[in-house]
Amino acid sequence: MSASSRLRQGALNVAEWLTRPMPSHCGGLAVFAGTVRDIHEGRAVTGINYHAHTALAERRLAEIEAEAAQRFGAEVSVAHAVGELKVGEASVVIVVRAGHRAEAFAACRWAIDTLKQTVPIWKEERYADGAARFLEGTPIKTVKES
Amino acid sequence: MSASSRLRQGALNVAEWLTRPMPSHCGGLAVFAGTVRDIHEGRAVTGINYHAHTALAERRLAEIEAEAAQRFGAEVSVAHAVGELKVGEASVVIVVRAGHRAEAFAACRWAIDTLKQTVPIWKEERYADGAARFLEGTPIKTVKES
Amino acid sequence: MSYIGTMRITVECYGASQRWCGAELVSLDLGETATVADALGRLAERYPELALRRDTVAVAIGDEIVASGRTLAEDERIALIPPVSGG
Amino acid sequence: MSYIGTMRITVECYGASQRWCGAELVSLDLGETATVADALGRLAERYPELALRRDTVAVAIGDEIVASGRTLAEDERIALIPPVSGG
Repeated sequence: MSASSRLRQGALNVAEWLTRPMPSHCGGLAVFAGTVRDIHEGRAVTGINYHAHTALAERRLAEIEAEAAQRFGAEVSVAHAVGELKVGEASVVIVVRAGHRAEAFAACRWAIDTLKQTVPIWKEERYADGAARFLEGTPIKTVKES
Repeated sequence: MSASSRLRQGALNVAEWLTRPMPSHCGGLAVFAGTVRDIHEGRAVTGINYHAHTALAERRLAEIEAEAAQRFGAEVSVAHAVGELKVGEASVVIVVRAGHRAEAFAACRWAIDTLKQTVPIWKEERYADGAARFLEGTPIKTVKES
Repeated sequence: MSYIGTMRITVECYGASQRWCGAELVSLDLGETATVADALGRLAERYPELALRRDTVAVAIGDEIVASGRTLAEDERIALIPPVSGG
Repeated sequence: MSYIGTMRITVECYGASQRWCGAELVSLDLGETATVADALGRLAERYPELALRRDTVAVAIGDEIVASGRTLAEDERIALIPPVSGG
């Protein structure tokens, strides 16, 4: 998987997405990261194995960036982890650079909400008792529908 | 100004607020940073000098963290720069760690909106033509009123 | 290999569809004018758990979601895209 | 130093109030039962730009915003808090 890929093997390092300087016309940076929680539906979680359909997921992540840029006039970067993650590790990072905070927040929220409905990625949760299961998800939509 | 202070001399480094690991019960990290823009009301801006009433500003920033924690069930860190900042540099950073993304976004948005109304800090903008002026602001409120 | 008048395709099973079909890859022999819908129909006959969820599953070829009327070709690979849960 | 029956306080001018008052620090001689409102009134007489914005200015002592009825004491320092513009 190439370094410029939006899908990364293993946990994401949020700070890595913040090294690029802010464009001088931007005043608002909004970031969202999703991390693995230790409990889900009352069960003790030890980690999540993220599976992706690589080709379609890469395409959809790029479409989310482009659509968010157009809808909100913002610069948007989206990355998602695949493979085994432990509790506390980051599975997804959204970074938005916009003129002002309203667009920054709106684009960031739209991007994560859209990602969850449009990108072919699946969580396989691992539990403290040794069990594992794929979580129920939502039927995939296109980015334009979202 | 101590290292644990929420007011810092000079530009903030956003990544510095992201080194602490996510608590294992949290699944959502939301971050907002405000940076100096190159244009304001049509005038070319070269930088902003941030002035603060230190004692009251420190108190108010701590109150915002506590109130956000209570309202949204989130861990909230707030920092603000004082002194001279250049275009592109970060003047404010809000970091929220919460169970899920809805609370993370809500607490982050509430914290920056509240900060702008309750913390005694003033922007003195410096322009390309050598002029400088204090921006018009909003009469200070308490955190509870916000 | 396939008989005259038939073709063989490969189905890649993603996410929970690996559980429903019991494998990551499934081979299907279909008639030579078979569509995506025909392939899903054949899988639904074979795998009851997939049959229950058939309306929630999309099919991708390459980096595109394809319509159920899309005609398949010999040796093509299709991917089952069950409800997604990323983030 | 102050005359009998009067006290001297110091006013710290923050933000744009530095411009209105032409200084970061201003000394005021007030009667010995003077309040925050009396101090603001005296400043408003002296500085017309402050007078125009008097209703938008708060006063802090230490790390607290104080009410306009708060009585002042000899040598106390008060801070003018004009409309804020942080972030």
